Amino acid sequence: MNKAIGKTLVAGAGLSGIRSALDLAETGYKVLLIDKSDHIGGLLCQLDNQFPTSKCGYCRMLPMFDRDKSSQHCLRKGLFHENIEILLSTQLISVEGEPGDLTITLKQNPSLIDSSLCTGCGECERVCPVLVNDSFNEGLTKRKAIYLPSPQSFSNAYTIDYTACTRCGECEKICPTGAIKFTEQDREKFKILVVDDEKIVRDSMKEWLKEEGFSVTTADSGQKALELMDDRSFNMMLTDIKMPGMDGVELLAKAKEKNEDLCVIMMTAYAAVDSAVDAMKQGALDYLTKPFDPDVLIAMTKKVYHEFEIAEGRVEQVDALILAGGTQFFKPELGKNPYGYGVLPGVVTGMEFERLISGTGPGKGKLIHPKTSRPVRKIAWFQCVGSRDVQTGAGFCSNVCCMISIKEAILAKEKFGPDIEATIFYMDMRTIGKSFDEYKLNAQNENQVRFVRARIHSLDENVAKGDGSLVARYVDMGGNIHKDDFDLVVLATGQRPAELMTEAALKNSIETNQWGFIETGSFSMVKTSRPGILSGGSLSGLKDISESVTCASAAALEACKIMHEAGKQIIGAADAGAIDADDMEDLAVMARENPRILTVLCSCSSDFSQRLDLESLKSHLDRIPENESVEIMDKLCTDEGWQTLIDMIQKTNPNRLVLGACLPCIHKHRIKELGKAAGFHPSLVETLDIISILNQYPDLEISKMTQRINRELKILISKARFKNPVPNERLESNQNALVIGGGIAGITAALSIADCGYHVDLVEKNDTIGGNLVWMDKTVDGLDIQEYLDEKVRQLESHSQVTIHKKTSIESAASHPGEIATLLKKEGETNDLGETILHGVTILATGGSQAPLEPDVDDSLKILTQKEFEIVVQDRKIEPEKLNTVVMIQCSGTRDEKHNYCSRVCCIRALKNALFLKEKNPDVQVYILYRDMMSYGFFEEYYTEAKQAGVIFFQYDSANKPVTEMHEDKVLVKTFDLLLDMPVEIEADCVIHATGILPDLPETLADQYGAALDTFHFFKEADSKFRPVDSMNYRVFSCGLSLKPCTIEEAVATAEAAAIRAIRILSHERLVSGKTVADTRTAICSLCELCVDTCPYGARSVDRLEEKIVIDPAACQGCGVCAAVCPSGSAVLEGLDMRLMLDSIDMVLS
Amino acid sequence: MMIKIEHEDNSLTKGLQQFFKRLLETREIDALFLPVRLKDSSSIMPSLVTESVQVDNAVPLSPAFPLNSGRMVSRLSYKLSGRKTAVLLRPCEIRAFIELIKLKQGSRQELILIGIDCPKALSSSDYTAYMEKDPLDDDAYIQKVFSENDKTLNGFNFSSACNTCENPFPVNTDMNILLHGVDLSDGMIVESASETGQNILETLNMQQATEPVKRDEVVAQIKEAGLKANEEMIKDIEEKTNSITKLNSFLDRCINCYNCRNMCPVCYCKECVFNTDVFYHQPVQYHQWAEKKGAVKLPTDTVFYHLTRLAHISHACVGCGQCSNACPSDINVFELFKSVAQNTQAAFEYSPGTDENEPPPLSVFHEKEFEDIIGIERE
Amino acid sequence: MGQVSNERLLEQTETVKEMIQTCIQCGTCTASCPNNEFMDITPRHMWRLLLTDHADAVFSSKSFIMCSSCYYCTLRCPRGLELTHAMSLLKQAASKLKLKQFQRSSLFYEAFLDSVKKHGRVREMEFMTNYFISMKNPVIPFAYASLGLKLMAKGKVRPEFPFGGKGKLTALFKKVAELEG
Amino acid sequence: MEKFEPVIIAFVCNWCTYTAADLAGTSRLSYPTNIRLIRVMCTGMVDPQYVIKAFLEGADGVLISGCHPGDCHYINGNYKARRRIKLLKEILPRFGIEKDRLHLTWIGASDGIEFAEIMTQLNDQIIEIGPSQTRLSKVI
Repeated sequence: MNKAIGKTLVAGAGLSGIRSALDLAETGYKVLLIDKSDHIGGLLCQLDNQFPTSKCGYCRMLPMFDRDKSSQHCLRKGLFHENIEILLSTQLISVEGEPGDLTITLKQNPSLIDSSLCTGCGECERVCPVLVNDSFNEGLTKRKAIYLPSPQSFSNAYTIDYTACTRCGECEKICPTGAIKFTEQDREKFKILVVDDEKIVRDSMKEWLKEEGFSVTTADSGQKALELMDDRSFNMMLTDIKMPGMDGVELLAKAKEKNEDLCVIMMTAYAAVDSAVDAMKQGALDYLTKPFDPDVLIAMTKKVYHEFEIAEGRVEQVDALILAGGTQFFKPELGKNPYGYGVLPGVVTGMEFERLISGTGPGKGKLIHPKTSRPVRKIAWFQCVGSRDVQTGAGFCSNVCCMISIKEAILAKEKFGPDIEATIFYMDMRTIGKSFDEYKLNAQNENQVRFVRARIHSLDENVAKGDGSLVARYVDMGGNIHKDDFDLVVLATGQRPAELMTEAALKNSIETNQWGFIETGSFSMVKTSRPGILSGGSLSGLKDISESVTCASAAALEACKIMHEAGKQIIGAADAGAIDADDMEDLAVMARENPRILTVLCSCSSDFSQRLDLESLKSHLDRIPENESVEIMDKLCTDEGWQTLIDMIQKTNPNRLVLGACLPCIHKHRIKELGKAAGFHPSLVETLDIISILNQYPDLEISKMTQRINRELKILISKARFKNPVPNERLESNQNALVIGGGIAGITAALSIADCGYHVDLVEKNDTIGGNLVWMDKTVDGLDIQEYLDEKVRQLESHSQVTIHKKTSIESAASHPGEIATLLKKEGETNDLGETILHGVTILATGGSQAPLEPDVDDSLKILTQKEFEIVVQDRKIEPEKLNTVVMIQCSGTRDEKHNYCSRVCCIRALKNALFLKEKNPDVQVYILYRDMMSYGFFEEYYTEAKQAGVIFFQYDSANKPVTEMHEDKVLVKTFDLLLDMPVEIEADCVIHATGILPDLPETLADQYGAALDTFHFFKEADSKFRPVDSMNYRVFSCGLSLKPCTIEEAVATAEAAAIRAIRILSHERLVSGKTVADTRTAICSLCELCVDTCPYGARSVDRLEEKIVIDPAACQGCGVCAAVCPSGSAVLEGLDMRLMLDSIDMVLS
Repeated sequence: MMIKIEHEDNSLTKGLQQFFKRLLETREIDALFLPVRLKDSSSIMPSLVTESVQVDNAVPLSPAFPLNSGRMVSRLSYKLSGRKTAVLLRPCEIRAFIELIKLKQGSRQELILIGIDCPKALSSSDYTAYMEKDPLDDDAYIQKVFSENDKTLNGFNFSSACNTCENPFPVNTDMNILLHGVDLSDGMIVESASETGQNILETLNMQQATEPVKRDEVVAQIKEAGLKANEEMIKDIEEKTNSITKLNSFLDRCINCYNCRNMCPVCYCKECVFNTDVFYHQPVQYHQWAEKKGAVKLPTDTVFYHLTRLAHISHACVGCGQCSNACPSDINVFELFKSVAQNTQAAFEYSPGTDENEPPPLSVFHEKEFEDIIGIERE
Repeated sequence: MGQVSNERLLEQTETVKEMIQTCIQCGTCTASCPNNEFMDITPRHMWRLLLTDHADAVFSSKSFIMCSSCYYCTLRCPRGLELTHAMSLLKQAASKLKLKQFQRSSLFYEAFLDSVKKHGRVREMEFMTNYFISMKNPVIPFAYASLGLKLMAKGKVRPEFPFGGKGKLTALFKKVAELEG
Repeated sequence: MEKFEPVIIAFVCNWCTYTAADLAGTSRLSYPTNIRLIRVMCTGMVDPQYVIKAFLEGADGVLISGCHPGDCHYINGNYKARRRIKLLKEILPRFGIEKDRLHLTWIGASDGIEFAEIMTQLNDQIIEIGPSQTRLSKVI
């Protein structure tokens, strides 16, 4: 039976949307990826570098095997994948149905530009009279209403800003390919009713709106308006509120009764704004305050019109929906705006600063003051702008701003020289990731970034100086007031829910938290309140890249589960591009044939011939012996043109094709079709986008341009000449998984994989499973951990696809391309050889534990670790009711020389325990001694709660750590109050140390599977940002505490992420390599193993029995370093081998 | 520890032979690998010896250096044989072998490396001529070469490599036979250089020796002389090849026979890339080159080949001079190589053959290094 | 302090402590405060003292008395704490406890309000005279002499008694007294 | 005399510098047309032989350009490239091919302007150095 292919809709094509989409597409499901904006890539397109490396690595998200199915270039240029359909300028309207059967309505902006015709020549942009703020540069520069969506976009096609466009038609007139088509008459169809008792208002509004091409009718009273509405229908009504007789609000109600879809905009004097707001609650769309600027009216009208235009929805049937709409940033100009954003010169948001320093930004790679254009030397970053500030309605922390600011400061220093003075003003430095603390220390010590613990109250211009510099007044920890001058102040603006997404969520009854962020279920970072709808990335709260990517993958896993449970199929990688036996034979024949190249040049309706001497080009290329034929054709982009080409191919019977044309007709999918039509592999078609080169050099003389194109074509001909027609390699791949570790991460990973239909062996060294969860009672949110664990264990133990090996350890493991063999060893069984498991992927979920207290002297329950405390309280060995004073010491043995990382969970745990104690015994005095309170994200609420409950916090300095002394039955804690500048002594009944988390991943174990450990002995990610659960060995993953310190919820998310990363391999019987892939010529190989050592992916290994180098073609990414390191040429990069390279060099130099 | 090898029948050579026989008889080793005068021949070739009696033909110290045995030892050791072999190598042969170990072409596991103060060598062509014209006997040669530091022998030239060698002393071995600074009338000294070496020397039960007092001084003198000669040689060769035009003329007799690379001990490739299909050009290619330049010499890619070889292994050049020895056109490839090797080795602070744990410079990298070469600022 | 125990002070400041419990010691109040330079301890320091039950230290400082109720701190506090109100509660506590070191300010306020109560607006000369009398210190008026003359020269303080307003505020004062219990 | 137009080959990596070159293209930033780009997957795959070949076949200048340290798609290919270029810079000048004819740069995906600038500067620089000997004398 032919079952349907699973399909998921991913709403939001930023970082996390791309991750979810790719994970599913790689697994073999269909994905519809939509985004409301005009380009994909989201926020990251605007950032050149990201923390915690100050580097990029976005491209590392791309598929690793079957690479030819997707684009292989910088993601800022765009993305395509055979299994992903991308719809831009598209929004989600509604969702109906159940998981596995969702009906989703979308609305898409009408496209006035036919992207298949647009050559990106830029003429339209030149003539466009409208200049608006360029949102890509955060408004720091201007752009036209017709523009290129993002500077690096792969497609050169222009797009139109519908709200800014005046429909003057200049672009339509000038477009040389006729790609722009306005449907101007449509505005006439848009009927507007203006209701006002003042004639002058009515008339002038009518005039303004008519000028824009709308149909306008006026009425002088509500009664009249209603009468008119009986006659005909209107799309929009503008009504005054204060009118004699029926007032605007009443009219609104009555009009809505007649026409529910009518858009109503209220007009009112400033004093009566309240009633306008009330009217909005009754269904008015918006309001205008009188007197208003015609431009405001027009803009608002256009917005409504635009909605009207795109109201026609597209309906999609999918199995699951992933919401990945990301986040928005707080707008500092709203509210009290104490920092004078938009008022004072040189106050910018973090995003604006990113644009200021970007190579594609307004400074063109140089840092200049956005207002005065003077060079910038002193820069300050203000943290918590719109976060941790109830004055802006933000009782939460935004998670990543501290790190973003550190990165920006480092980048400013690195890019623009050490003369830049960077100061970061902060409250708590929330370096909550594994390597974040180290990053901060490096910024401080190596980059000389100044960190000042102070909150700036407001900002003033230094009027005395008169150079636009800003002065910030702050108080240091010692109470001294300082006034510092800055050229530029960067506001680290906090998170706000993504508007459209929240709207969509509310409309579709998806629960949000008190601030409007999507609420996810208990112990899940991705499940929303509505089954079948998942939240990826930052939608449920701002996340750093690694966490966004993790959640995106976790969301993909849930979608995968839904599709599997709904019985949906995947497109097997091996079947999709399947080449049957006959084809294989043809290809084999072709491989032995001499190349016969057909070179086709498009004259593009004589456009090219004006700039190029096509005939001389033809005669040059004709001299290349393998060039069977060089043809000049016209308008390849049209269907007729394309047919001529196919005819020509059939006539000349070439086995290679080189195509010189413009971008639209060399789009990948057409080439694919062509390959099929002509009977050869698409990779044997080489294409040159001539128009881009012509566009780049508008003034180059014909002879030079011809030369240039000649050279470019010759390189391609050279490539075609040496292309290997043999199809991509297929590697048989084992479809079982091995999960090592039976903690919550291991359990989740195993269950997730098993739920998607693959067999899992789970190995646990102890005789119980559950790991750390066994000793935990409740989360800070009050969730019952035992109940959760019991349910998971029950599911695991009863799962038909899971085999559990308790009291078992890993004896040894050996990897072969496509399969890993692991020898198990059961505790107590000494003589027998253990069981060998063959598997395709390994998930290292070996966990971690709370660091012991050093030295652990006390057994009187006076000095405890957090874990010990929680256990003794559960056992009632300590009764909270009997305690008078409890002291908690944070960062006890972490964030120091020995364990230089933040363990992330201890502050939350301390807050949980403090609140627990206060709940059980309101009289107990709890003191928390901390360095930086890491109550990140929405956990900030618990910090506030603890304070409200009367918990007293003492901040201490890492140089001056608290000490404890046993005094009979009390513990004396000595610390120093930094603010009061005095020593403090507390007599406590009990002292609880937050000792941090130690990973439990033996180096030998990691090593056996080709994974590595980082400097902190956690699992080393292939890329800490973009591949956060992968190792460099593409078959090995990690999750939970062996990966990084994390909460239960986060551990579950990493496990789900690891699961989908594994499933995308397990779902294929055979993995397909890329066309550009390493190979070895064994006959001339000396087995020096230089290639083995140099391969970053471990794709090469030595087969000791066969005495040869073997390559895992799926692991190989085609970088070619192996070929460069091999002196004999036995290591080769198929597709870009030395013959081809040397020939290309010859070609460009001839 | 140090032991003494005494004269046997008033002969140093026989004394050495005796030492090797004892070594073979200890059962610590199964075979010896050392230069042996072939039966009924004047040729001295490295040979694998298992019979004690065969040691009588061994010439451990001779002016003949037909090939760098580092290569041969790699053949003996790239896989396990189940036999233990003691190999006697010249310092440059040891260096070559150490480089080959790094490239997984050999292993020390079953070897006892015995080094020797280098007895120098004549170039292969001079050696043939020398042998025809009243050569010195083996002992006399030793006496002469270790007492004088001449550049010639009976009017024949020691090879350029030997005359410009700044390091004719063994390192990285299990034991070394020392002659420089040793009173040869009293015999020679064997010093242990590793634990294995020491154990073996102990089982030999031979007379202990003391450190030769003058050795350091002599070693320093020889090194200095070598350095000076090397400097002059490099100045000279640089002058001869400091432009592409000059390099063209320097190599104009090259017939692309690839003997230099075949005999190079560190050119470890089974097959040189220049012998593969990459350089088996299409006929039309030759025409195209000819059309471009007016004429093209065949075989082509001569300078390309030499420059590539410099790029591939100059960092590993041990300065044995076998490339020049092997050249049928008498091109002094060695001098060309050494002059470049000096630069490349200095650039990576790499000294080939001295430490088998030092990775080849192009197989490793550091995140922060050579930052001065990044960018287009003029140097 | 001497006259009032820390415990008693703590009782009096219980409400203030509760008000500022969620303070995160960011220092915005201090940096905002235009009178900070006249304070012996910073506002942040003072809140910290209160939180850590050092009420005695709070009342041995005069910082809160220096508060001129400009409301900057309240406006800018990220925790949304009503700091200005907290300041005035401290002033009230000081007055209620009749702490000697705040006597001058308490009497100053009382004299001011008395004048307002009586006339519906302040009569500077009467108010100052009453204040001096209540201080029972003959030296004090001299300290104000030069300031007084300056103000008089600028017409800010008039020797004559302005008319009007008498008794109109009585109801208001009555209500306040009622509210305050 | 005809103005010297140098022949320059630039090996650019597919991920960063090629993106920058593309960006320069779409941003209409022209750079000298005599610079010939050869796209490679990674600078780490640039065999020293390619550079030698380019010079011997008459290139006046060779540029290798890839991702900034840490940005390499293949993690560390650019570091490996740096060692190879260092090696060539030790060998080639010895034979009269000036050090300044061979360059290695890091040009990130967003550095379209920098790309065009570097190309222009490089061209000027090579013009200043003059034609390569290999163009004047036929290499055997």
